[in-house]
Amino acid sequence: MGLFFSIVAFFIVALIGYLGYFSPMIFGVVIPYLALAIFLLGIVVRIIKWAKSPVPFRITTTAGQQKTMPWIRRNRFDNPSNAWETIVRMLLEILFFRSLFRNTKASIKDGKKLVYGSEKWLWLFAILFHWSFLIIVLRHFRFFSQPTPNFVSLLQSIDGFFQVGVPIIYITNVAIVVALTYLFLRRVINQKIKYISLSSDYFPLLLIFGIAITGILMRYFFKVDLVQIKELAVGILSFNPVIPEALHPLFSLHLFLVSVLLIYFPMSKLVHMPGIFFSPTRNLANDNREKRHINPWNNEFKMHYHTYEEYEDEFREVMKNVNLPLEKEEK
Amino acid sequence: MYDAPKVILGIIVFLLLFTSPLWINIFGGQTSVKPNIQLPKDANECVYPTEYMKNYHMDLLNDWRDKVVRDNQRFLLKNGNFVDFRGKKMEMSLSHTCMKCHNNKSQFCDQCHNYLSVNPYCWDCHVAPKEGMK
Amino acid sequence: MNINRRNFLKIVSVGGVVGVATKMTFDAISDTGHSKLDDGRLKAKRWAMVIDVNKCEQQGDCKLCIEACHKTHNVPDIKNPKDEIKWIWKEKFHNAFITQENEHLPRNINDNNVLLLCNHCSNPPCTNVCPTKATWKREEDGIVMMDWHRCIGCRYCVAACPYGSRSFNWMDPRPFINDITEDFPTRTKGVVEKCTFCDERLVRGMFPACVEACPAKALAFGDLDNPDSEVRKLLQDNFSIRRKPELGTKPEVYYLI
Amino acid sequence: MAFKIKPEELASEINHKPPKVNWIDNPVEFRKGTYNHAAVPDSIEYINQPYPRKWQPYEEDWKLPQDWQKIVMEGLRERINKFRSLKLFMDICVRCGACADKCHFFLGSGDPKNMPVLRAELLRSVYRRDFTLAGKLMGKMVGARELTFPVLKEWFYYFYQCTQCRRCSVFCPYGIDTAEITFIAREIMNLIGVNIDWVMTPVKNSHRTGNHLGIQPHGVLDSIEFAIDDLEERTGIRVEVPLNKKGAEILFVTPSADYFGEPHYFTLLGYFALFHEIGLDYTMSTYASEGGNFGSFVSHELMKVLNAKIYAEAKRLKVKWIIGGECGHMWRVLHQYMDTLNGPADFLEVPVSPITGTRFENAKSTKMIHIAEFTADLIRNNKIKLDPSRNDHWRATYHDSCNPSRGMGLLEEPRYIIKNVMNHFTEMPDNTIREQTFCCGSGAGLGTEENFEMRLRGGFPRANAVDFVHKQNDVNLLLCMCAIDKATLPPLLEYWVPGVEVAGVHEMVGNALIMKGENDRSTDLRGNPTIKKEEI
Repeated sequence: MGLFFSIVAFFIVALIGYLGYFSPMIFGVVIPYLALAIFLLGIVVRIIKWAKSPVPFRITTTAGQQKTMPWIRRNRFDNPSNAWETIVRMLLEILFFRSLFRNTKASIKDGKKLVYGSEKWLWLFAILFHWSFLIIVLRHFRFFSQPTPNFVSLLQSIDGFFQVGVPIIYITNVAIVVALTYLFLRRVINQKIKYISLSSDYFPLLLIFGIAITGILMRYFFKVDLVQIKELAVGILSFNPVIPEALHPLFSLHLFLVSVLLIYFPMSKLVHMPGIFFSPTRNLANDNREKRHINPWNNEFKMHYHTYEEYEDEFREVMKNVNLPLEKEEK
Repeated sequence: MYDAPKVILGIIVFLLLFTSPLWINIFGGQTSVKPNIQLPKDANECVYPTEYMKNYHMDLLNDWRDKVVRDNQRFLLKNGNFVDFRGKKMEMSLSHTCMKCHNNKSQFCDQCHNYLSVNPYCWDCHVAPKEGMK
Repeated sequence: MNINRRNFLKIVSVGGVVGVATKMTFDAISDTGHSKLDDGRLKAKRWAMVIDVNKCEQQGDCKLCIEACHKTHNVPDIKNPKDEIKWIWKEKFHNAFITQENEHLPRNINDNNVLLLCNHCSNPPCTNVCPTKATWKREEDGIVMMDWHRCIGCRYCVAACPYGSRSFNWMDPRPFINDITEDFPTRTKGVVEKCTFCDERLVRGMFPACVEACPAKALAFGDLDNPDSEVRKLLQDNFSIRRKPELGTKPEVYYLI
Repeated sequence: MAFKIKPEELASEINHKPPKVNWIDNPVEFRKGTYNHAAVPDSIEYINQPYPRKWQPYEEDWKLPQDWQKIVMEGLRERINKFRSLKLFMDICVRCGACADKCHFFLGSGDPKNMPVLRAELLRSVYRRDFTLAGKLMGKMVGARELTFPVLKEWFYYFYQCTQCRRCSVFCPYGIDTAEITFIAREIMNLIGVNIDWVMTPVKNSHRTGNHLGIQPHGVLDSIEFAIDDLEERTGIRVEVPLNKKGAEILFVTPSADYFGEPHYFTLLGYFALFHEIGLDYTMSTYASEGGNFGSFVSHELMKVLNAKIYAEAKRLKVKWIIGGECGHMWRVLHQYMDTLNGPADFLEVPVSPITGTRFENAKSTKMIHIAEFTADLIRNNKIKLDPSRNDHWRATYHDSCNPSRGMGLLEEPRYIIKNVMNHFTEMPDNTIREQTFCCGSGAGLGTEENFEMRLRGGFPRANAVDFVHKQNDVNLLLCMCAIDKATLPPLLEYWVPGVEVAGVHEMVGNALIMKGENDRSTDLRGNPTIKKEEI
C-alpha cells in the first residue's frame, strides 16, 4: 500500500511539474525560491531541534579494541579514544559508509546451521548513489553560479573520463540510475525490506529517480536552451530573478521535482544527511573512564539511594553477630 | 552536554556550503556576463535552421564524424543526391564547412561553451582557424 | 517543436544511409586503373603501392615524400627515437627485410635505404586486437583505417604490428609541429597514429601525398584488383618482394628491388 | 527444564520470511514461553515506582491508570527533550534493513518485529504521529499511528524481547542504537507500572541489601567463608578475604551471582586465589556487594541509585581505587554511566597496580578498572607463575559479552589471559565474536524460566557458533566474562550443544596459578581431576 501510495503521489507531483511550463513565473521563480527557503530553514530548524536535547551520556558503539595498556594494540578508528580519532571515524562513516561496509547476510543452512556471508551490495549501491548525487549536484554549479567555479571542469573531466558519446556520458549519470534502480527494486523484491518499507521510503527514491531521468533526457535527447536556464538559475541565485519567457516542459518538470525534493527533505528521513553528524554512538570518543561526561539534568533524579547508614541500621544486629565491622556500635 | 559551539559551527558550514552559488554570484561580480555570439557577417544561411543548430549542433557533428571517418562519406547525401550548400556540395567537416563561416572560435563557439562550462575536446586535435584571418 | 527537430535529425541520418546504399555510378575510368566517382573521389577495390627501391635510391638523401606526408598530416617532429612519430620513413634494407637479407647480397641492395610505411595488410594483425574498433580494415578499398576519436591508447595495435608502422603519442604532439596544417587534425597525447594511404586525399580525388611528392616517380599507387592498373603492370613485369611475407599478413606495399 | 520441542525441530521451523499482513495490522499474541511475568506489587512499592498492582501480560486487563496514554506521551516528550540520541534515532532511520538479520532474536524466532528496525518503528510510529509534521498530516500513510492498548502490548512484548546487546548498532550506517531505544521505551512503560518481575524484584533487593539476590550481610560473609574452605580443600591454602575493611587499598566489586551461582562461584575462587597469591590489599563489601545493575534494564533513575553504592562505599572505606569483576551489563554501567551519574570520584586516586606499578590512565576519571585489565597486566609483567597444562582437560572458546565488547571494547585483555593460562583455545567464527559477538539471548532481565523458549531462540546464533567449534575442534568449554552469561549459557548449551560447559576466565586463572605452598593440585577449582603430566 505504501508503494502504491508513493507511486500515485509521485505521478501527481510529476504531472504538476510537467504542466508548470504554463507558468514560468510560479514554476520558474516562486516555487524554487520557496523550496530553497524551506530547505535551508527546515534543516537549520531540525538541527536546532536536535541540538536542544542534550547528550546526557557518552554511549559510543565500540567496534574494536579499546585503549588500555600500551602493549595492547588498539583499534583507533573503530574505537576512538580522542578527538582526532573520532573525526577519522566520522569521516570513514560519512565518506565511505564504514558501518554499512561491515554488512553481513545471515541465513539458515540445512535447517540447523546459521551461516554468515559478506553482503556488500547495499554498501556498493548506497555509496554509488550518494557519491553520484553529490558529484551531480556539484557539477550543476555550472548552471548555478557565474563565474563557474574551477572544480566543475575538473569534476566534468573526471566524470566524463571515458569520453563516450556526445555530449559525453557521465559515469555518475549511469551510476545514479543503476543505484536507484537497485535500491528501489531491493525494496520491492526483498521480502524483508519490503516488509519494513513505508511510503516515505519509496517516495524519495521515485522523486530522485524522476530528477535523474529528466536531467538525462534533457542532456542527451530533448535538448533545452541551456543559456536561458543558466540565466534563470543565476538570476535566482543572485536575488535578481529574471522571469523566463517560456519554460521547456521537461525543464519545468525537472525543476519542480527538485523543488519538491528540497521541500520534502527537512521533514523526512532524508534528514539523515545532517543527522549522521549528530549520531552520538559515532561522534563521541570512547574515553568514558578517562574523562567525566557531564549530564546537564543529572540532578533531576529525585530518588535517593539507600545509604550505608540506612543499611547498617537495618542489618546492624546480624552484622554484629558475625563480627562485621560497624560504624555505630549501639544497640 | 549540548556541544553548542560545534553545532553552531556545523550550521554555519552547512549554510555556507549550500548557499555557496549565491556568494559566488554576488561577490563574483560576473552575473551580467552573458554569451555574446558574433555571427559571420558575410553569411546569413547555415546548413540547418539556427534553432536546431543551437541545441543539436553536437549531435550533428557527431553524426558527421561517423559518416566521414567510419562510412567514408565525405559529402552529405540526401536521397542519393548531394546536398547543395552555398553553391557547393556540402562537405561534412568541422574545419572545411562550419569554420569557414564561423571563422572566429572565441567569438562564436567559446561564448556559450565557456558560459556553460562545456569543454568539448574537438580542438584538442582539430585546428581552429587563425582568428582575424578573414 | 521538439518533435520536428527530432524528425529533422532522423531525416538527415536516414538520407545518409540511403545515399550510401544507392549504387554509385562511375563517371570515368582513368588510365591508372582506378575509378573516379561522380563525387570526385578515387575509388578502388584494393589500394596498393609499389615502391621502386632503385629509383628511390638514385635520389640519394631525398626526403620529399616524408616531408610532404608529415606536413600534410601534422606529424610531429620529435627527435627522441623513443617518442618519435612516423608515418613514412627510411630504413636500411637489411633492417627492413630481416628475413630476406643475407650477407652475400649485392652491396648496393644491402646498404640501400628502403621507404617504409603502413603495409595496409590484407590480413592485418593490428585491427583484431583493437578493443574499440578505432582501427579497422576498410572492406571497400582495403585501407587499414584509424578513427582517432575512438583510440583509447591501449597500444595493443602497436604491439601487434610486425612492421613498426604504428606510433604512440607519449606527449602532446602540438609543440613539435612547426607549421600546423589547418586542414588536417593533429592527434593528442595517448593516441596511436599511422599512415592511412591519405584517405582524406583520395576522397578529394588526389593521390597520396608521398606519391605525388616523389620527383623520381618511384612510388606507384593503384587498384590491385584491376589487372590493367599501373601497380598490377609493374608487379607483372618486375620481381617484387614484401616485408615478412611468412607472417601471412599479406602486405599491400610491394618493393621492386 | 520442561521444554519439549527438540532442538532440530525448533531450528528447522525458523522462517525468516515475513508474513503477508502488514506489521501495523498484525497485533501481538502472548505465547507462553516467550514473555516475562509482570512485577509483583511488593517490589514496586519498596522502590517507590508508580502503579504497583497485580497483573499479568497475558490478561486482557492490565489495570492501567486511566490516563496512561497521556502519561506515556508526556514521558516520551520529556525523554525526547532529554536525550539527543532518542530524538535523532526517531528521525534519521532510513529503513535500509542492514540491521534486520543482525538481531539474535530475529535470527532465532523469524518474527519480523524482532528486526531492530521494526522494534524501533514500534516507538517511532507513535512518535511520528505526535511529533512530526508528516505524521500529523498523513498519518498511517507515512507509518504513523496512535498509541492504543494493542500498541502498548506490542511495546511490552518486543521491548522485553530485546537484550540491549547493540549488535545492530555496529552495522547501522547511522549508529542507531536500539539498546538506547529499548532502554527508554522500558523507562516510559515503567511510568505506568508496566514492567517485569525479574527486573523489578532484583532492583528492590539490590536497593535494600546491596545485591540482586537479596543476600543479607551475614549471608555474604557465609558464602565467602564457604568459598575460603573450598579453595583450601582444592589448593591446600587458606586465603583471607577482607570484608567491609576500612583503609584497604582497593575495593573489589563483583556481581552477586558469584557468591552462589554455578559456575560463577569457581570464578570467585579464582579471584581469591589470585588476590592471595599477589598479596593484594583489598576488601569486599556487603553493602556494595553487587556489581550488576538491574536498574539499568528499566530506568536511568534506578540505575543511578543502585550504582551510587559503589562510590559511596569506596568513600566510606577510604580505599584508593576500585576493581570490578567479570560482568557484562555491570560494565556498561561502570564504563558509560557511573562517572556521569554518580561522579566525580575525586576522593579516589588514579588506579596504579601495586604489584606492577602500571598506572591505568584509561580509568583516570572513574578510578575503576576491569579485573581482566588488572590480570593481563600482571601476566604481562611476569608477576604470577602459571601452569597452563592444569587446564589441559579443557578445550575452550571465548564468548565476548555484548556490553564489554560493544560498549567499551574489552576484546584483547581476556584473550591474552586465556592464552596464557590454557593450552587449548579456539576462536568461534569471525562474524560471531568481538564486536560482532552474539548475545546469550537472556540479557537485560530476560533470563527467566517463563521466557525459556525465547531464550533458546535468542541464544540460537550463539549456540550455533559454539556448536561449530564443538564439532570442528572438540571444544568442551565456553569461557565468558558475564554473570548473566554464566547463568544462562549452561541451559542454552545443554539444549543446543550438549557437552560444552561454561566457565569464567578467572576460574581458568585460578586453575593455572602456581601458589606458594600449594598442594599437588590434583583437581581443578571445580574438583575435577586434572590431567597429570605423567598420564600424557
